[in-house]
Amino acid sequence: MMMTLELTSWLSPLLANGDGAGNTAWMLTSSALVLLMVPGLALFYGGMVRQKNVLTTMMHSFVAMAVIGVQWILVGYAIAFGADHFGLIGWSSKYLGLVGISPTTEYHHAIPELVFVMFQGKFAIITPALISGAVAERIKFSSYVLFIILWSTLIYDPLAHWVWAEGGWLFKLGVLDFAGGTVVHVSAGVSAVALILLLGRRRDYPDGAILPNNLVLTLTGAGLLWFGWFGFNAGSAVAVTGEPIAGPTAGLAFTTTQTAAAAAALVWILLEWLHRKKPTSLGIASGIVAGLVAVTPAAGYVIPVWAMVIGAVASVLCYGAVQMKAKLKYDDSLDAFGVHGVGGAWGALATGIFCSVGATGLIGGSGAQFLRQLLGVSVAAGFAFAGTLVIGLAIKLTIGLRATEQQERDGLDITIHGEHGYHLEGV
Amino acid sequence: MMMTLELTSWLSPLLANGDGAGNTAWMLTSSALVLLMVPGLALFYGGMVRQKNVLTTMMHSFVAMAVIGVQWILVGYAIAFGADHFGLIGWSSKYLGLVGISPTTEYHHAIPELVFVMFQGKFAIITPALISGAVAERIKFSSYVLFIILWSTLIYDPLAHWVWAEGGWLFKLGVLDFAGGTVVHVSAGVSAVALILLLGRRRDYPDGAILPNNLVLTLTGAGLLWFGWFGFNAGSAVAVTGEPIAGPTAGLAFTTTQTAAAAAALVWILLEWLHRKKPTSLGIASGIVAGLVAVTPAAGYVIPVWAMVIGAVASVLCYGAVQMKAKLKYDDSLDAFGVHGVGGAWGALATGIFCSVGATGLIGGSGAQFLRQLLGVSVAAGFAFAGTLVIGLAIKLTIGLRATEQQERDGLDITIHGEHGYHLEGV
Amino acid sequence: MMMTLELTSWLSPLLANGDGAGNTAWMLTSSALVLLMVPGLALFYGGMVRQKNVLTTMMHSFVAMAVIGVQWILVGYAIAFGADHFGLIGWSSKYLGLVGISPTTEYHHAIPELVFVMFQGKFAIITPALISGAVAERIKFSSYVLFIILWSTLIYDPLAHWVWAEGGWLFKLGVLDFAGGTVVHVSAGVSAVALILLLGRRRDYPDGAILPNNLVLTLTGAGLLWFGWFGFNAGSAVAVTGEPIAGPTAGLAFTTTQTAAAAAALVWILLEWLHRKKPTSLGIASGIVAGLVAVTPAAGYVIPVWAMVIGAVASVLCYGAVQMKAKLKYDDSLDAFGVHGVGGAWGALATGIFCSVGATGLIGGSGAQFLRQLLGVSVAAGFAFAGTLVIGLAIKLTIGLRATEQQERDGLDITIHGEHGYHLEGV
Amino acid sequence: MKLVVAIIRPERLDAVREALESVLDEAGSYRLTVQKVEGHGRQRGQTEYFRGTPVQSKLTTKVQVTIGLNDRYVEPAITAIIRAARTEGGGAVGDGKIFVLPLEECVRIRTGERGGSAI
Amino acid sequence: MKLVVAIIRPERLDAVREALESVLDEAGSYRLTVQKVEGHGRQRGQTEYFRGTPVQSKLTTKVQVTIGLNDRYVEPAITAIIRAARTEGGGAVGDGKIFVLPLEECVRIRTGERGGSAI
Amino acid sequence: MKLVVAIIRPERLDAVREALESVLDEAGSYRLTVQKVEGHGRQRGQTEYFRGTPVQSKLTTKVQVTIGLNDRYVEPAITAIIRAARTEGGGAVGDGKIFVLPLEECVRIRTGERGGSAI
Ligand SMILES: Nc1ncnc2c1ncn2[C@@H]1O[C@H](COP(=O)(O)OP(=O)(O)O)[C@@H](O)[C@H]1O
Ligand SMILES: Nc1ncnc2c1ncn2[C@@H]1O[C@H](COP(=O)(O)OP(=O)(O)O)[C@@H](O)[C@H]1O
Ligand SMILES: Nc1ncnc2c1ncn2[C@@H]1O[C@H](COP(=O)(O)OP(=O)(O)O)[C@@H](O)[C@H]1O
Repeated sequence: MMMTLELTSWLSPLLANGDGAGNTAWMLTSSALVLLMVPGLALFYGGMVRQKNVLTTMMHSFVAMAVIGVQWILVGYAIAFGADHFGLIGWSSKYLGLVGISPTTEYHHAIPELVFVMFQGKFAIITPALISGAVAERIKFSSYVLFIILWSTLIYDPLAHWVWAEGGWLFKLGVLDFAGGTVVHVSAGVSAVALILLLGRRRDYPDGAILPNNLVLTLTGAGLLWFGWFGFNAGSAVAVTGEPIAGPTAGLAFTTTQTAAAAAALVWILLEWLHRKKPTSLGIASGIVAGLVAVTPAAGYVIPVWAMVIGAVASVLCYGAVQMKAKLKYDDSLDAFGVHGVGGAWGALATGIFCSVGATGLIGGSGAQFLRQLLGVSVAAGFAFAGTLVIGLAIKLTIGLRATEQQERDGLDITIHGEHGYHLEGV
Repeated sequence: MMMTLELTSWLSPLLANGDGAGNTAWMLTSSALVLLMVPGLALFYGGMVRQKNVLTTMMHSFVAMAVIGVQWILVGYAIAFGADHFGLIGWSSKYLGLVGISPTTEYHHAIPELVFVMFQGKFAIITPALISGAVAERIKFSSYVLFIILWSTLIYDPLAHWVWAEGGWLFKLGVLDFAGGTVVHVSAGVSAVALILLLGRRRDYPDGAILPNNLVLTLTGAGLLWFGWFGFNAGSAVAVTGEPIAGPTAGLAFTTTQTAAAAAALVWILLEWLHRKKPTSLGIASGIVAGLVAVTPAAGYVIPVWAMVIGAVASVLCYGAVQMKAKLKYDDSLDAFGVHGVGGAWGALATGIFCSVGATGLIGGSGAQFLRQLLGVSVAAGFAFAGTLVIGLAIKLTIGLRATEQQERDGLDITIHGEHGYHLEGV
Repeated sequence: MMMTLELTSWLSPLLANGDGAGNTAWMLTSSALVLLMVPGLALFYGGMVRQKNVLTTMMHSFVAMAVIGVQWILVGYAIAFGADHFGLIGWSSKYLGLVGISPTTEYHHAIPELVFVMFQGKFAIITPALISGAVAERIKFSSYVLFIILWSTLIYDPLAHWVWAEGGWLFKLGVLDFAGGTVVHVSAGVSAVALILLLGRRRDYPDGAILPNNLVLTLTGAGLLWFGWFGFNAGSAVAVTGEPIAGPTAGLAFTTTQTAAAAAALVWILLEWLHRKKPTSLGIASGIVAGLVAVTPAAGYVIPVWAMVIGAVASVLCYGAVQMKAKLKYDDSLDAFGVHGVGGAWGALATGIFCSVGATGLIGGSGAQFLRQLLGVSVAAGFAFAGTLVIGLAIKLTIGLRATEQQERDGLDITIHGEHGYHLEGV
Repeated sequence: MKLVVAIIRPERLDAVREALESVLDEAGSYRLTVQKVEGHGRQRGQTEYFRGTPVQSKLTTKVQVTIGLNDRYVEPAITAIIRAARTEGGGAVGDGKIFVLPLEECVRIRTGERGGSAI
Repeated sequence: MKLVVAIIRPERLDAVREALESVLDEAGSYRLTVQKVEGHGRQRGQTEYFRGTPVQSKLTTKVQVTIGLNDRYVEPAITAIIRAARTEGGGAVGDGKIFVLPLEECVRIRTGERGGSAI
Repeated sequence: MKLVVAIIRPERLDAVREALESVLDEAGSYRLTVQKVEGHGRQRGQTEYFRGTPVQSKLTTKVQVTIGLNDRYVEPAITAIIRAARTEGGGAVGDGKIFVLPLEECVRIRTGERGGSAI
């Protein structure tokens, strides 16, 4: 039963030289890699909470794959990448349920559009899941699910349009965000703060001895995140036209990703060593993530040594932010703001400082890009913060945001999900 | 020490346009992804059993990588994809040990044949491992190993020939199975039932409180399965000629895979919510797998919205089937039939309903494909069931199928393998 | 903000046919896969130690990603692949910090050079991490970090130059090492022995009952290693010029990798079955790794059936070597020598026996290649052993190599890193 | 001297500890040992779900608090434990039990002290 | 009142529980507490293998069953435990041990009841 | 007969076992039961770090050794435990405690033997 598709459109000018399959191969791989980041995040976060909440914490990531997975196909892509309206919002009804996209429809004459839909869809999935770290161990599961549906539709999708769609107003102003420093990390990190304001602290924070149930999971998650991030960043070369996707820009983004993560991991444990004489495994995992976050907006625009600096500074800033939390006693359970908010903002600004490939930053003697980046960060932060407050408040006043006192005490796993993470006793 | 290979055959007409490397890149990636599904399955299953059987359950998957890994090279590929004999069996002695396949031998003028051998070999590995879920916590390890060797050689390899080899009789009748709904999932699910009939229930089932030792593993496994399944399904575009492999069909299959998994995961936990008020992590993991199973035969033939429906319905059917088990009190330990048998059969039939790319289904107004699909499911189910009964009975009557009463009670890990999964006590 | 890069050099003769994107896609994927091996190794090793040392053991691998990740960019690549000096050492100051490599600089007219830098960099990361298995549960963390920086710079980078750089003296003599049998495994395995001599045994070895804390981790790690190894070996086709990288040689290397791993895993548990009547999960994991190690130097030079033999024999030799350890009572905690040293040496020699693709070995009637391989193994072993002794001694005499008696007794996790791997008690 | 062994709900441990502290903490004599146990009483175990099927373990997780006391502290300790461990609103099945055992000797390992002053 | 502490093979727990139920279950008085312990006796620990090398832990996993009883139930309980915990065919090393301790007081936390009726 | 219950540092378990062996191992009478407990005493728990913030658990991990003994072995056992469990240099907070309880009956499950010979 051989299938014969109409290939005319496929053999478009650029692809006639044969990069089509190579580009598509890399974008399929990248999309799969970004999907894997979600279980990676589940492990990263799941390992840090107490045993009684390990499953609900992991489900925060997994359920994003389910609900945003569906939302993106139904309306998300249409809002983010549909025809532009005033630079503010996208919408093409042919994108509803993707019914107007045939398998042979192309994106940028480079890959099937469906592959681009998938690649972008994984970003939409992981972003709200990042927020969950801030509200772990106390948010009600149903409220969380409702929250991410609204947040994705009302905050993420428009923001992605502004920054990444060709008609988006920030895009047109020249704000650079290679793979999501503002769209993904700043928005998630700042939204985390807004939610924390509405939710309050865990009953045992900061007095109780809250210790991670399984740091092996956290390390494993960090490893999967690093691995998947190569798809996240190097796959974002898809936005660069005029060269093969699996080409120079992807290679550069891959390199800066690796470099920043390594430098950040190293610096984080050095800081711990100086500060507490204990280089920790949670520290190396945190440094990895901080470095990856910070290089995300810059990945295709900076050279490897600057990426190293971006990663190193990211660890200093994020480590500092986390120490502030202990001082200010707000309860960002797993430091979604401290790592993603701070790291993402730094990375976005650093792009304006260090960029030299395809754009010129402060080190190249031009301040314009830096100002654009500042604008991008401010807009993303302001929009995400205000929007999250509104959505969060609406949920709080209707179905409530927080688990009951008893659920929190006995653990959300057994009380909300009817399960325990582990049954490891022989008895 | 440069190597110079004969490149003439490589630069065949289709590849002259340069898709060769791109296609091969994607197929290498896909093959690696499918291999990763096996450890993924080991984690998925391993997390669900009791602590005393976690290793033996994981080894059921790992040992399939070892023995079927060898069997496929020696004879499996020759039986499945060797020269056709009467539509019933393949055989080419040059495929024995792959000695007749040089590195430059091509498959479909698109990729090196060795890559195709590898891709298909991973399917052969994972299929018997799927069955192991049904017999977990009581089958004797040596019997299991013998069983999968025989089952693979006598059931899987011929079935793969019938459905996927160009001379196979089901292939020629036009039965569609994009990536293994009948060959992989129906055959495994139905064989599970046959084995259960021979094995009987676990001593503690259904009265004892059998609880999963580590649902974190199960979630992680589900994540790896989802990731790997992109290779499973989108790699199966290799069978579509006349376009690049890493092209439209792969993009479509990737999209439907994602979509079905997301929808199924969502529906499964909604069902649990309605039924028991507890959306569980095992539920989300199960829904993911049910959706992936169901979309497997349809992946390259249906559009994304229908894939969503296929996934959603799969969860309803599989969830229902699992509830039946509790009623009928047969002991399919980890629901190999409930998920793979039911989901695979539904997916194969759904292909006949919803297909519109490269074939026309019921929704396109033609019932012929649906009838072909019904034939495919029936044949696969009947053949696998009968064959498994025969093989299982032969083993039962010779070396026996079941672990001893004492091994089952004390755990197969320590009694058969001389190991414990965990030593987590400080003492 | 579209980026337009200079594409002239990219469209070089070979790539004009369009394999560029496909090659790059595969090399990006391979590089990511090799990076994933490091967390895989962390799990593989981490599962085998006692609970009190699980984190420090995993950190041995993770910290290699951090420090060698930085070192490779700064100087490592310049030493290994910089301009050759007398066949003994590489050095190009433009490679310092990679500043002289633009995103469009090509490697072998096939892929961006940055991608090659990344691919090779992952090899540099994992190699010292392999050694850590030998010194687990007793080495001081800071000494370990210092050790791997020195070892990588003084041993690994020169050795990689000798064997893999086009001017390297062993390369010019025709020593074959497809993906690192001598450079990676022999050097790591032999260095392990040298370090053990300096460190001595763990206080509880061999009398205490040292049992692995979590074999699920070890199995998972073995699975990730197998998966990642496809990048390690099939990505090494990058060194073969004159054909697409994602082409015949990659396909062959992929196949031999799979085949050897499967055969070795099978043989290892058969040996255990014969020897102890217990086929173990640690055994299947060990066999997988032994097979992968042994086929590494041979992957692109032998046909699949010989790869199967190489894997099978590797298990026999490694299993034997491990039994010797129990006799000789030296304390190679996790058998870095027994598996990597022995397996790597066997693989390198086996390449000289079985090679038939691009070179002729003993089975082809020519002994020359075997002698070259013998030379390669001897040089790598001698150089790594002597060099490690010197570096290790220098560290021992300055900051010391070993954790204190009390740290070792109470566990390195809590005493050095201030963490416990698990907090799984409800209390 | 007595050895008081209380089997309580895990979530009450902190409250019990505080209650004991308030009646005992004189001259640093507040010491206790805690362990996780599984109880089988009138209370049913928690219900978990396996793909929609309820699974109820026969045992419920409890915490056992052991505390060696001089005689005059026994009654205050019992009262404190009851106060802190009993479910609000008159107690509920599963609240637990206190056992008092005679203690013949007590030795402080650090100093070798014996008897009441070593407790 | 007595506190009966039985150290048994883990795999015998269910049988012991059933045996105790049959002799004790009057007026809902069947209650017990279970915990995992490591035993060191004449029995050797299980042999595990690490790449072909046998590793024998000195300790074997046991289960400790603790049950507070009124005096007249002590003998029936001991007999029941012996019956259920002993290996078929005359017992085997590792079957375990029963200790009987005097119990001075017993308090039901839920109600504050004391003594025999609180057990 | 007595039941000696010693709460010690986990890292001292091996030493205590050896010390007990040397005083008790006559006629195979060296048997004991070990379990992990959490201690709350004057000793503070270990400090762990969570991204630079110190977290101190209130409880410290201890090991409880339980051993049933005939009367004449009690004193040698206590001395042996003290010797092996005490921190070098005069003991340190956290070294632990030994409780001695009266034991009314002891039954060997394997044989049904009772009393001193069953210990
Ligand atoms: N007689 C007893 N012997 C041993 N343990 C007991 C006894 N009575 C109660 N327990 C322990 O206390 C826990 C709580 O008992 P609970 O069901 O509340 O008893 P009650 O109904 O008498 O209040 C039980 O799960 C068990 O662990
Ligand atoms: N005197 C004792 N003190 C403490 N525990 C004991 C004692 N005797 C036996 N045990 C416990 O009972 C378990 C089983 O003992 P076992 O070897 O069967 O004893 P016996 O040889 O006397 O039947 C031991 O592992 C230990 O946990
Ligand atoms: N009176 C007691 N009751 C119960 N447990 C005790 C008591 N005294 C000590 N312990 C146990 O012994 C452990 C060590 O106590 P430690 O702080 O060394 O006591 P001391 O200061 O009296 O030497 C404690 O953590 C606790 O588990």
